[in-house]
Amino acid sequence: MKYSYYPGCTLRTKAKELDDYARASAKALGFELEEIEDWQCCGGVYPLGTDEIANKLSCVRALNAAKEKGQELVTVCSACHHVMKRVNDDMRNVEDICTRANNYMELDEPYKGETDVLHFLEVLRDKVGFDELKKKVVNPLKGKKIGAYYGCLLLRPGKILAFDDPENPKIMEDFIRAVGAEPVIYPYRNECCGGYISLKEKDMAKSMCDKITESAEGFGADMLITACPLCMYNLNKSSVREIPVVYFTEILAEALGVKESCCKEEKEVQA
Amino acid sequence: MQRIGVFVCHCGSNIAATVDVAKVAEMALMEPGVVHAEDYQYMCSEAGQAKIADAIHEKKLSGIVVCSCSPRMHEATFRKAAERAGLNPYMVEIANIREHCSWIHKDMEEATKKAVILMRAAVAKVNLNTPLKPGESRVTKRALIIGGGIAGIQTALDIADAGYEVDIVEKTPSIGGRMSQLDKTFPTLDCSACILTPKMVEASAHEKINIYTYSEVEKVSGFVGDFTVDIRKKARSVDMDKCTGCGVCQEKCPSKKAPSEFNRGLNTRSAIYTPFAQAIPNVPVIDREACIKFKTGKCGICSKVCQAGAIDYEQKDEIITEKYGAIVVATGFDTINLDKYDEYAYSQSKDVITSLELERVMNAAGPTHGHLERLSDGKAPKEMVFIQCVGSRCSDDRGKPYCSKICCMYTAKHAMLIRDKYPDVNVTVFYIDVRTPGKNFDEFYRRAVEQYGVNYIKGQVGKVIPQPNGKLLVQGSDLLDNKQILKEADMVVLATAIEPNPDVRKIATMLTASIDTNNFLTEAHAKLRPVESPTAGIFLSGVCQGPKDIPETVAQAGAAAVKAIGLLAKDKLMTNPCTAHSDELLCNGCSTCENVCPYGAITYEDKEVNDHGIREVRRLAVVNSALCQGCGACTVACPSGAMDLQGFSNRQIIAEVDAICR
Amino acid sequence: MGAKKKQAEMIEEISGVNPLKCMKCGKCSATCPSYNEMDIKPHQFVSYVINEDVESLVNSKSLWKCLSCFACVERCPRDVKPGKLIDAARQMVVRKREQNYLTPDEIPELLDPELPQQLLVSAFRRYRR
Amino acid sequence: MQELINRAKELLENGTVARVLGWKAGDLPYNPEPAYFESAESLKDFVYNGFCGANLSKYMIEASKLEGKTLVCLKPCDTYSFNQLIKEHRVDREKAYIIGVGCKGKLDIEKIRNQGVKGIESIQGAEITDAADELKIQTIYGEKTVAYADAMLERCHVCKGKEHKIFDEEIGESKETKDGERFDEVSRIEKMSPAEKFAFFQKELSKCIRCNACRNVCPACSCRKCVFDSNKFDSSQKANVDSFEEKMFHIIRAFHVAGRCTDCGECSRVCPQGIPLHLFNRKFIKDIDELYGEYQAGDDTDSKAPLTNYTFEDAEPSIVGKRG
Amino acid sequence: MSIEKKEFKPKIVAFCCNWCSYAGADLAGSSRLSYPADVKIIRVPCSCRVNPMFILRAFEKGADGVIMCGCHPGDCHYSTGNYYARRRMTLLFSMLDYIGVENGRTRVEWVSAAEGVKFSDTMNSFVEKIYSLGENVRLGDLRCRS
Repeated sequence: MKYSYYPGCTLRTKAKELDDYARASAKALGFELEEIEDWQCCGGVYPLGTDEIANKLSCVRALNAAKEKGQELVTVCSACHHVMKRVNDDMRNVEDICTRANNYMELDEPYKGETDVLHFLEVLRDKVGFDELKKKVVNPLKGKKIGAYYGCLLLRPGKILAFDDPENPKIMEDFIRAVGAEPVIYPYRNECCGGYISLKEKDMAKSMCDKITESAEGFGADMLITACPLCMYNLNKSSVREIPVVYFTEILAEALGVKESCCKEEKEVQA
Repeated sequence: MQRIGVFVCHCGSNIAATVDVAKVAEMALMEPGVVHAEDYQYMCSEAGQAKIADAIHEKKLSGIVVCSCSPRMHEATFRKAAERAGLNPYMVEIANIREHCSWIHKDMEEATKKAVILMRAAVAKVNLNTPLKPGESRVTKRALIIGGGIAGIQTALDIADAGYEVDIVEKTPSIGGRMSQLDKTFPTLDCSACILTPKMVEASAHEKINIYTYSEVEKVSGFVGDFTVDIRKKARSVDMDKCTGCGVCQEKCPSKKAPSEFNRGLNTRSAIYTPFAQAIPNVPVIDREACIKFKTGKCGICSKVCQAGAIDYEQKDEIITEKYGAIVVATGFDTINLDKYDEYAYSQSKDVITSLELERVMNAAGPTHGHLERLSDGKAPKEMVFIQCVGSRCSDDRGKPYCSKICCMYTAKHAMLIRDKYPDVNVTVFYIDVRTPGKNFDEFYRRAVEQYGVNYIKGQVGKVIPQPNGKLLVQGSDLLDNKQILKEADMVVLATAIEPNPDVRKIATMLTASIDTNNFLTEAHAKLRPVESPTAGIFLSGVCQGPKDIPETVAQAGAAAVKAIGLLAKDKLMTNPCTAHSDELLCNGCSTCENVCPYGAITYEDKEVNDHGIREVRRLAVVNSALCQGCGACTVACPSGAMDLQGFSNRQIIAEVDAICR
Repeated sequence: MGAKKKQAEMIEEISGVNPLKCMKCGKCSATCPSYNEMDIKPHQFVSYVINEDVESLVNSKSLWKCLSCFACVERCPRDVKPGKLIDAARQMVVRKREQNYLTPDEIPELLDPELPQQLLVSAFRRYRR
Repeated sequence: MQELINRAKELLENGTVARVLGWKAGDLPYNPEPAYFESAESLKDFVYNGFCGANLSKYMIEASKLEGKTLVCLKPCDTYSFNQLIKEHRVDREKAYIIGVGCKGKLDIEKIRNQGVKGIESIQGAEITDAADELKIQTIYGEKTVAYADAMLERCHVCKGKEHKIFDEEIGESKETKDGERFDEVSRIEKMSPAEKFAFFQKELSKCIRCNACRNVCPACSCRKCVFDSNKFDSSQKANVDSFEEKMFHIIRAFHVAGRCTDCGECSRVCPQGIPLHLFNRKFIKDIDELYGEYQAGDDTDSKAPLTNYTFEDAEPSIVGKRG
Repeated sequence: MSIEKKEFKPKIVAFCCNWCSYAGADLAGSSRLSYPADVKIIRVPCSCRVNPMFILRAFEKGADGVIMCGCHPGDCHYSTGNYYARRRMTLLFSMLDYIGVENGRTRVEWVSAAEGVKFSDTMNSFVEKIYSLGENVRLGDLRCRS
């Protein structure tokens, strides 16, 4: 199975490991992530104004590239996923945006939201299947108590992202179970980490992340997993707590036994 | 040529303020066939009706057009007036210049123009009207009540007391409904069981009332006065006649893990069970999904311990077919599913419960034997938070757009009862508005605040956050203080929206009763016919029609009973004369109409006809006007145009089209 | 049409929000993680638009404290979307020349080695034209 | 042809049938006309050739009222109409003895004329048993040849098949003639703009002289009295040139036969003005096939017709706009 | 825009079934939910009473749009009427589209007795559509006698 893949800018640089582990895991699970050519940054946040078109075009390009290949489009970064799905929803359901975007794009055939956007976790749940994943785990993370940190971007608005129940999600918990660890459910897992506010309002972000980590630790989590580089940054940077935060792809790679090979390649490249 | 009189109603200022009524009357005189036109303040008043009668006599009118409100409102009034004056009532047509014109248009010129056109269409139609005579049909003097809650029980008692046979069909093993699950009732704090149980007993003992519990309506055919209904009596696995209700079987049943429906799943029951101690009939049923005997073939303990030999594992569903003259729907409500509202942590914490669950917790026969305690650890709570409007007044698809009406009052009741019984428990209520219209209702709510010290905070709750220490952190708004509040609570109670019983849509479809987007049955008129469905012979009782509390439900149940009695008291009904009719000379005998008739009202016969001198036997469609309901499906299906509908004939409708497009 | 009315209408147009749908339940304010940092509270946004006092809204601190976390949007029972309303106000500010909340010269001091690009691009899009 | 005549003789003589519904020669070589033959001797006038295109099913409505059985010659496509008439109780199966005659396509004299053939005296190669691919035409200007396929009726190029759906016996070989797609022309019109569509049909329908030939020949238009001739719809104001009936005749007629029309093509064949009337019927058939599943009227005698049937999941009428 | 509207006053015929849609229109009226006066309602017992002839008649007489409203599928007062109506109207509208009457001029909408808001919304959007399409091709000219 081949998917079009949109890594996004942060996965190229600061969150390289999120990307590397994702690719290695995909390989181990028997599907391929085919990177879209010449993709451009999604912008990090979805432009909320109903009159914004230009800011959505980079996404439309990527979506259309996937359409032309007849593939579903997979993202790993929460932010890219959020922006991509919402732009796609606009192309499907908002006639005005669709028309105007297509006027800019001058495609052979107008893009009308034909591509399905999938988060890597959705691929695991809906395509691979967590039961299937469980069978492929060679290195179950036994005894680890892991808290899933969803944040906002994966879940909300629930109707458009249609990712999971925005108030009581379970996809990451199911994932944690599949890789052999024990999920810790804590109430702040879908609360905001502060997002981009941490650029100018460090204290605000810090107090938010404090609440999150405190709650997770209170319920007994040894570590947190996330799909978002910015959540990772905020949680790591701002929190007074010592709880480690890792990308979900890292524990996936570890459970599948491909983590070492990943790092090796990386080292080779660096060397 | 008809001699038509046109009567334009001002409806006070309802029509006259936007439609130049005099002009409409003036224009009417220019229409073919119109020999008289006038306008008057209130055409439906006695004086207005007298004007119509006078004109019929003086001008020898053969047809009448009343330009007024909707025909659904006063068509019957004007038809009766015409009949009294000696005119066939079906020579009256209404031009709806109120609901379809004056009330929705602002510009006088525009509205008047439209009113004139609507008048013209009605005149064009009346020109082609012919006198019609209704037929007669018989009335079966027996009523069916669907649903055995307080609404159904009350309606049944009232109808039975008037001397008519009544059958109640109840889906669950016992009558009693939601009210039997309640602990106390507002605004007088009566014990619910104390006032309900006597009614249940009375219903079961009444010689005119027959109760089918654990049964469902399966099929309905026929029409007002003459419905035929199939009732499925589900296999109870217990012989109703033999069982003595001793209860030993329930005690001995080894399968005790089925969630108790009656206690809202807060505890469990045995596989053979009666829902509650005062159940009527006091005969258990075997839940075949939970029963070990049915699952594995082994066990059979209940059969062994039953001294009466009432257990019957072989029992099968039974279909009973019965005829009824009237049907009352009393299917009640349930609380909505809270899966989509998990910001309140309902599925994440046992200590977040719905109000109906709290009723069970407070009830002596409930899962905690009436002690207020946390369901997670059995500890007594110190801080209780109530959240109002959970799923009510919600315009997105998570909840319901309407106000559930009962929540403000029962929350005040709960708060008061808790403060009364457990003075050391603090009670906080987060509300959007406190709605207390009703006799002694606001006084009741004020007592909760003033006498019992319940803390009411205006603002909604955003999230309920379970804490590692087992407490619940409630994050809400205090809009009057302009603060975000974080309140630690031991228990949170959600005033969950109510919705009509999910089965009601299926039932409405069987009854061809209209139903709205929220699954509430539609009344024939919101104000004037609030307990009748637009479908003749179907009456509405209780929450199936809209949210209401117990006093309102009982009042409506009585009203529905009176309407049903009014129908059953008649020996014969006049049938709608607007039925289909086939022109023998045009009929091809092709059977197309027969295929689309939903009532089986069309049959084919070989008949001799005289077609302009040619005598021959032809296969012809014959309409049974007692069965025909006048939908008109056949008229369009008929390729030769032989089939036509009286009162809505092809020529009449085409005349209307022409008048509008003129 | 008055300038004030025009501004209010512009907010409604950019956001696609009809403020009249609000029933003033306060669930947005009960939900907002930035509530304490805001001078105008989320449930009040609609009133400012209805009362055509967009000026106060665009000058408020709240504009720069909203995280666009969509919790208010998700939980609003009336589909009002206060988060979109405040973003529209923000757009009205940053779309004006020289009104960016974030200028390139302040960036270097805000940076640190681990800071992900995502943060910068997000902030740029929310704070700048 | 001789085989057909011999068999008809036999059935008449042994009393199986009381009469034979067939053809006799017309005044020109290309216009044979339907005729009854009640004795073996009269069969000497019986003809059957490529110009015998008319669908004899409709004649069986009247024939069903006569004493005894009537032998009728039906082509494969005519048998659909006969089935449909049985379904509608218009013909009596017991009163018919159906000989399914083979078909190698029926001829259209206009097609021949359009190839510049004038002054026709005789035509060879149109006989049913003759497998000739060419027609030899004697004209006052000498002999001309026209390929058989080029002289065929439009309907034969999109033939439904050469299987008789109902018959007592079959005589004569058939030959596949289908070389086109039935709905191509409909699809072409569907792609036009509203103005183009209107202009197209306005041009075609303006040729109509209301001779009623289409209606009279149509086996589905078998009403005792046509709605256009009754006053049930105020549609019979013959005097009024501007009347509803005049304008809407063909659309209404097409709707009346929708789901019942077998697409026998007689309407277009008989139209003296050459209006492609089958385009209306085929539009309905195409929509029915696409929206409610393939349906061929006359395939059987008991299935429910599309317009007297429904499913809960039927497409909403808005689909018309969405299909583009 | 307003000038344009003055010039073109469309004729719009709405067929409403007695049990649901006519009642829905009444509710729109009693709730004072306005829609343009161009719409004129004809009451029929059921959507299945609407003969395609009526609609063709309306267009031939110069209607610019025809809308038919009935009970929601499954809720028909006569159980099945609207299912037949749905097929008839689908085929008729398709035919009208085929002969050049834009599909926007014909519509079927299911409106229950409780949906006053939907009724008025539907009429508003339908009238708006008719305005955008402008005057109808006169079906009366479909067959001209020159």
